[in-house]
Amino acid sequence: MAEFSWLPRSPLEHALVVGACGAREVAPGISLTEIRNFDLIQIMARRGKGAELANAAKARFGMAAPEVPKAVSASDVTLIWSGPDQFLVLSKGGKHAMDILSQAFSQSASLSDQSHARALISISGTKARAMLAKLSSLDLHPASFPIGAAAATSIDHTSVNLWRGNDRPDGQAVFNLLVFATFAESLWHTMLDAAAEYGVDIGHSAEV
Amino acid sequence: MRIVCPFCGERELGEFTCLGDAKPVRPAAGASEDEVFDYVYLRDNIAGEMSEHWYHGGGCRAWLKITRNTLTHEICSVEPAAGAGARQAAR
Amino acid sequence: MKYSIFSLARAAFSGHKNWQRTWRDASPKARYDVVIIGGGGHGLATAWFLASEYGIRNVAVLEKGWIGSGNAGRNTTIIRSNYGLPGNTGFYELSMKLWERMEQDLNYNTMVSQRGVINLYHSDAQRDAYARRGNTMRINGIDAELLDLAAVRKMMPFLNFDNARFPVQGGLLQRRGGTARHDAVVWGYAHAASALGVDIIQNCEVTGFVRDANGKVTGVETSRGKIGAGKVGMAVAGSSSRVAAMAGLRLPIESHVLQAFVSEAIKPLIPNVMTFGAGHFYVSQSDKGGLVFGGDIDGYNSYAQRGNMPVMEDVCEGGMALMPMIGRVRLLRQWGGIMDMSMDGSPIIDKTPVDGLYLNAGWCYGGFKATPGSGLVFAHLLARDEPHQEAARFRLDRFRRGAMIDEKGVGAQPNLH
Amino acid sequence: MISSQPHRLASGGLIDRSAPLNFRFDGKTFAGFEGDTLASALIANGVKLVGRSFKYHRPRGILTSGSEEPNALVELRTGARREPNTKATTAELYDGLEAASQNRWPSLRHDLMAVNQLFAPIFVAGFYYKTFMWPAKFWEAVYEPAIRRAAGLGRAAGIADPDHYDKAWAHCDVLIAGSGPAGLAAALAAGRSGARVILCEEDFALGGRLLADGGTIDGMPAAEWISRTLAELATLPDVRIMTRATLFGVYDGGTYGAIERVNDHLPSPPEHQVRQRLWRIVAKRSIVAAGAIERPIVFAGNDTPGVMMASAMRTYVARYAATPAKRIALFTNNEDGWRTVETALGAGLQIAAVVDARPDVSAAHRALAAKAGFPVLNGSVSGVDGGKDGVRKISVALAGGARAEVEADGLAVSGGWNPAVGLTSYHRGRPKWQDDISAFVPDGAPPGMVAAGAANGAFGLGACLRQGFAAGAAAAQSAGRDGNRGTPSVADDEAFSLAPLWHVAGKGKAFVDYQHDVTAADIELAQREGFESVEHLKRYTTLGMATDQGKTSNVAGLAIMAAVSGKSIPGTGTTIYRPPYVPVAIGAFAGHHRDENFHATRLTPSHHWAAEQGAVFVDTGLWKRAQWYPRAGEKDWLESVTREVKAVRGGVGFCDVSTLGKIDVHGPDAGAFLDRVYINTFSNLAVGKARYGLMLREDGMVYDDGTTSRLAEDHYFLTTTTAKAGPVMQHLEFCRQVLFPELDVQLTSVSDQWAQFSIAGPSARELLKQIVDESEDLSNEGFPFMGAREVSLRGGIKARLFRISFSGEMAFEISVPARYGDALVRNLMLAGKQFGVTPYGTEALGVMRIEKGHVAGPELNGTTTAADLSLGKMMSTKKDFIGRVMAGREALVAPDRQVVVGIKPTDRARRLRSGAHIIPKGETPGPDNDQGYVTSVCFSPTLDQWIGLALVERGRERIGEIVHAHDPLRGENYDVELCNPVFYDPDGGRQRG
Repeated sequence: MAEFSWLPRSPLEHALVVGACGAREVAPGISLTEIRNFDLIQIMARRGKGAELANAAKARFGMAAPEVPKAVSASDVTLIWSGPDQFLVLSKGGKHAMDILSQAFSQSASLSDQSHARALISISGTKARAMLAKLSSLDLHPASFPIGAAAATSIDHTSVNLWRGNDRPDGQAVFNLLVFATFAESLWHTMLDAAAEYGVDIGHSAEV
Repeated sequence: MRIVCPFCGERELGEFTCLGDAKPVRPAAGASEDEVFDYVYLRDNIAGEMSEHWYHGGGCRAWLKITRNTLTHEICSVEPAAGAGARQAAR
Repeated sequence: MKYSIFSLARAAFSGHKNWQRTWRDASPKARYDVVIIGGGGHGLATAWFLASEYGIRNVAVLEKGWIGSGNAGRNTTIIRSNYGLPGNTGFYELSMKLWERMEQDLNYNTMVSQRGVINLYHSDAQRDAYARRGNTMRINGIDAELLDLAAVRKMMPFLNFDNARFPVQGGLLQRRGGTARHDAVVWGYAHAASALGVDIIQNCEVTGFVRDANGKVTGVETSRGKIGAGKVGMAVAGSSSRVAAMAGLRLPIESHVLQAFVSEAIKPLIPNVMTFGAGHFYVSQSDKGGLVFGGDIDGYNSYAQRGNMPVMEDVCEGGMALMPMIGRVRLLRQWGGIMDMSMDGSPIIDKTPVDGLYLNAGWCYGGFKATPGSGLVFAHLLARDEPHQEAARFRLDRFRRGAMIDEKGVGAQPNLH
Repeated sequence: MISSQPHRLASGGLIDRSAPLNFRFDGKTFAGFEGDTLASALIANGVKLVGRSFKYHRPRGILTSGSEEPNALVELRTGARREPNTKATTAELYDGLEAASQNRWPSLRHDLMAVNQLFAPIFVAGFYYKTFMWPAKFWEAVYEPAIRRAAGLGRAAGIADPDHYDKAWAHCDVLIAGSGPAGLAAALAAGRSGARVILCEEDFALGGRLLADGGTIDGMPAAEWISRTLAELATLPDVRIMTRATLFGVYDGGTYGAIERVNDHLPSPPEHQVRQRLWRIVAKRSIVAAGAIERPIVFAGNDTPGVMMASAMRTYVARYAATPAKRIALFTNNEDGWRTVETALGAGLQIAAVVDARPDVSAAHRALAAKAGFPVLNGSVSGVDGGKDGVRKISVALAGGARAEVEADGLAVSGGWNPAVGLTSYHRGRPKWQDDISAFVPDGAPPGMVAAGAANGAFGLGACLRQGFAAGAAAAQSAGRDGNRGTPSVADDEAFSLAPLWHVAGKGKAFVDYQHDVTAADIELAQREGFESVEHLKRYTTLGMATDQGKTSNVAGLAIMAAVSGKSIPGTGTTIYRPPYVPVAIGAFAGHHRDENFHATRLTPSHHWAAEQGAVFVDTGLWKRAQWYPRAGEKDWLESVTREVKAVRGGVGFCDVSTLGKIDVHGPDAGAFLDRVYINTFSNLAVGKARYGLMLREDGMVYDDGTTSRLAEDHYFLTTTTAKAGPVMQHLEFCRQVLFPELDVQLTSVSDQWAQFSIAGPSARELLKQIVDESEDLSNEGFPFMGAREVSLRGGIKARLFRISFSGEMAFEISVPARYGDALVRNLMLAGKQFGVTPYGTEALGVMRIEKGHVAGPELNGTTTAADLSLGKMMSTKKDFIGRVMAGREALVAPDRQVVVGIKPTDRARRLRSGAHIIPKGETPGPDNDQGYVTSVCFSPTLDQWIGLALVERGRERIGEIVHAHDPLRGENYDVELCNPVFYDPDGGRQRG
């Protein structure tokens, strides 16, 4: 009997090369970090069960699930609004994985595992907004897209979820992007093209 | 064109797809061929304010009912389809 | 005055002072045998065929603005007969044959240029669909050639063959296809029809139909008064629903904007008419030197006659994907026309349920190339009260019967045709 | 220094004399300075002849100093970067710039095409409509090629553009077009209010006409006011000033298009940078402060090089310290033209005379004339004596009827100013006539837009500042910004008086549209021939259709038309204004989306593994799919595909089918929902089972098919075809949200969540047993045909397993979470070694489905019914479903429809091709006996011959009949037999077994 290895492979594993990319004569204006191996569950309220879902979410996560385009975080989980009466649960290490959440929401919601359906990219740096302006039609001005703002939107005709996390210690804004896995490599190249003139620092991380 | 999605806020045209006239209502089961023909094929094709189905496929995937002026492209109102989200149906 | 190089030379001596109006400036009479609503290419061609082929000369063409102000003057001037479905194939070929003799028929140079139309394919499935279509054409006696990659490369070495997202594999070529000068078609028909006695009445908007006790249409109300008519023909593509509504009719038609674009004039760059098969882009180069190009409709009902930006970008993306040599050529003008998008993508030429009212509508993108054919078959219908053989499938009731002519196979959704 | 720049003033101007630049024009090297345009540098070097006109190839000089230039068009740069029709008046000088004149042969000075001028008496407007008709064949062969060669202007590069472009979005409260006094005042007011402001200026310097005309604002010189203003604006965090950026269009919902020429002022863009960037700007309000354009007066010889717009003349002198002429005559009908006199005198140039069409020239001007010693002639310029080397003398028709001549080497012309009404009119608005300035001004604008300053017909400096500031304040306020906006700047308003004058009658060609060679006589001819409507005029004469979009010609043209047709100018009306405001490179509209980046690319979970195997990929929509896996020694694709098929039919193979659309259908009403969207019933499907489903469009035609499994009471897993994954999701959401909102059902795309593989062949089960946990029962009883359930794989991974077959073999589809897809294929290869497991691509997949008679894309072509595809029996009669009623229409149930059959050639060695038509044997092909066509073909390794599927009239009744496959495109005509479309294992024993 053969010994099987089940090494997960990120959809960006082939394309992502750690290190510097693009213009070198300037300090990198863009930092791109892929977050790997996360759990992501889509939760959609059943008909007429919006209130029950809200209660169940509060009970489960200790905070209200977002009912408007926002992302809210606790220590071990981020809830990202993804549409009317639905949100994504982003976590690590199986604490909020499918089988566990299925129990918690069995009465109020339909759940769909999206953990492998997306790649997660974190974008920051002094030129992050300039670069994102080439990709996204959203207004990402600090006043229009503050910390915690979230959007279900499109980049390059591809659906994405974009939300603003907490600022980096140096005060730079952080934009998190979930993209469908099979589009990820293509979008990655598009992002690098958009970012190249500013200089890019590329990495990956297991931390959400 | 910019459309104010009732769920997402104002968004760019490219995130939406237009299906067409929202006035014709799908006849109930048992309707005659003539009634269904009318629903599927005949259009008022209004020059002026018209109610339309649009899909926010590049965003929250809600179907919307939009009243829009076909002469000016001005959008007069946007409301979610009856089945967009769970709360609507809960009423 | 007959137009020729000799009459031009003679006129030059008199400083061109003796030229007459290209068409008479007519005022409406009280009654005509046939009143045609719409002074576009189709309406004027219909009038000319009524007068020249069917001997009906007591005809008026009513135009709300200036003749050719609708889609006749807004299209990308392509002529072709490379259709694949019964109904379309024969009709568009009839039209093509009329293009081929138009200048001599009308004594007007409409610059019919049979420079070839090629539809490029980028996959085996597309090739097979074009093979099916090309064979239909050949079976109908129409010229068609299926080119492989080498032949396309030879003909158009400037295409992106090397690093394209969807590489060109070949193309379906109709050599007899090409372009014509759109405005000249309008003026040529007006010139020739007027000479045969047709009254062309501009700035005359139809505001209603005159009906008798039986409901039969006996004339039209216009901004220039009531005009009696034996028969009334509508050729108002883009506005068909609005005019039909005055007679209480609902049509299987929606109005949509189709944009067109022209670049600055440059020296000859593109020899023929090309359609990109992996995106929304088609192009030819006018005799003046501008690249004339277009793509898909904007996707929502509109009467606004102007286009949006995403479609403009989409079209230019297609152009750059196909031939990145046009990157530094500048887009000069952008405009929009209102298409009668029918429920199966094919036209309607038929009597209506209203006695005395005849319909010529639903041209989708096909209106310009159809101009002479449409004129002939509509004139036939108006003169004989029965469809011309080549328009027998363009009936209004085909949707009810299920006999659609759906080249794209997308069904009753006009913005997908 | 290459040359001394003989026409450069010793001092002054906004050029940087410490930064000399060299450039070449028509092969000759010249010098200029940073801050020059190509036009100003040419002028500084005494170059007067810069181009040839479109039709007559007349010699032309520089007419203007801006983007309205009709004459001075050049081919800029060389090789792949050659840009035809580039306006020398806006091209920024850089070191090493190369430009060439265009539309001339062999050279600019000696253009043989100027022979066209000899035919000018014949080549009048629209002459080509009257000739070139005989013989008919000559058009394409002779006339048209000659016309095409003669027409056109510059030459495009003809090879791929090597530069990059991108597109970006910007958002603001207030968008301002133009940085003249009105624009800057608007930016100040809006910016101080706290608004987010974007100001676009097409020039590389800010200030608009102030740069040339100067003036006093708030008691200080204009230049100082500009720098103070810019300094203040720089302190406002949300004010963004974009130079080299032209606002070119306004679209619905407050979306604007702008083109930023990021690096056009350099020889080529620096690495990683774009040449140009297209901006989509979303603004709550916008202010058009784009100024006005000075208009020429039409008179004989007005196209002689050296005749220049008065404002341009003083711009070259004041801003660029370059002198277009040493002895200047001015022809004006308005007060503003006199500024050129003042500027020229200030620069030490000579004024030959001022020809003023107004009878009442002010005392101050008369005093100036007396002091400087030049005559003021009341009258009009009626002719110009000169040629390609410039103006020598002008003839003047004096008001009293007498004639005069004036020697001059340059003629400045001012016919008044036309506000730039383009942007305000792009939503098909029509400007209105304003008598006091004899010009069209905006009459309303697209929602959210206003015009201010000269663009609004307010020509005085004070008025520009007032209007700009007020517009900026109002725009900010309506965007909810109410900060302290301080006080507006003030300046005096200059007197403006004008006596309308459009055309001076006289002998010789008098040009209205310079570039297109439209003369006053052409307009008169058009009127005579009935082309009186301005749109007819435009189309017949080509007036205003040149690269300058009629900026200098349109109003004069319609004024002349008004005069000859006895109408007023407003009664004659304007043509429709069309974007873009300036021509924009097509490459900029495409941005990043060219070459491989034209569209996004989707990769399957096993993509990189397949690439390692050397797979050949095929584009399927956005997907790259493995088409076949060639092995060393195989001579062509057919050999590889045949091997793959044989390996599956004889053993086991696998294929990545992750591209199928996959949708989770959840909720208590999921079954009821599926019953309404499929023609067959799903509510009665047992948990743990899969079923093939078919969807129709509402018009009764087949839409899509796929297998749907019930994984739980309230959970179905639906698959779509690869091509329809997106559209079906949209359709199902429409059904759920719009048509059937009463159903409790939720939909989620899980297409990307699952890596899905088909594992097919007699050894499929044995292979799977190596992979799944020992406890899983895969026997026919434990996992029968059409079974569907979750299984555990060795190593702890959960998978979904479906016993479905597209190949006709015993087959499974297995889904694992996508990040494990790569591991799964590697494990399958490892575990399958003993079975000779073979990866197969889409070609082998297609061969096996044709052998099995399954319909796919070529048959589901949007015009076939379920019955056409022999699936009519699936249509439930017990329920309503999408498309049920329309599918019953008479023509859709007619007995003579084309239906799916199999075909095989009577000559077993014969190759089949899709797209051939089916004709009854023995008949001559024609429209009346064209009975169908071949949809899908393959070489069947199993049957060792080519086979196919076809849609054939009454095909099912004609099994066994021999018909012709007619393929004139490929010169083929052969017999085929109509047969059962299921070529392989018709009773299905293998897939069940």
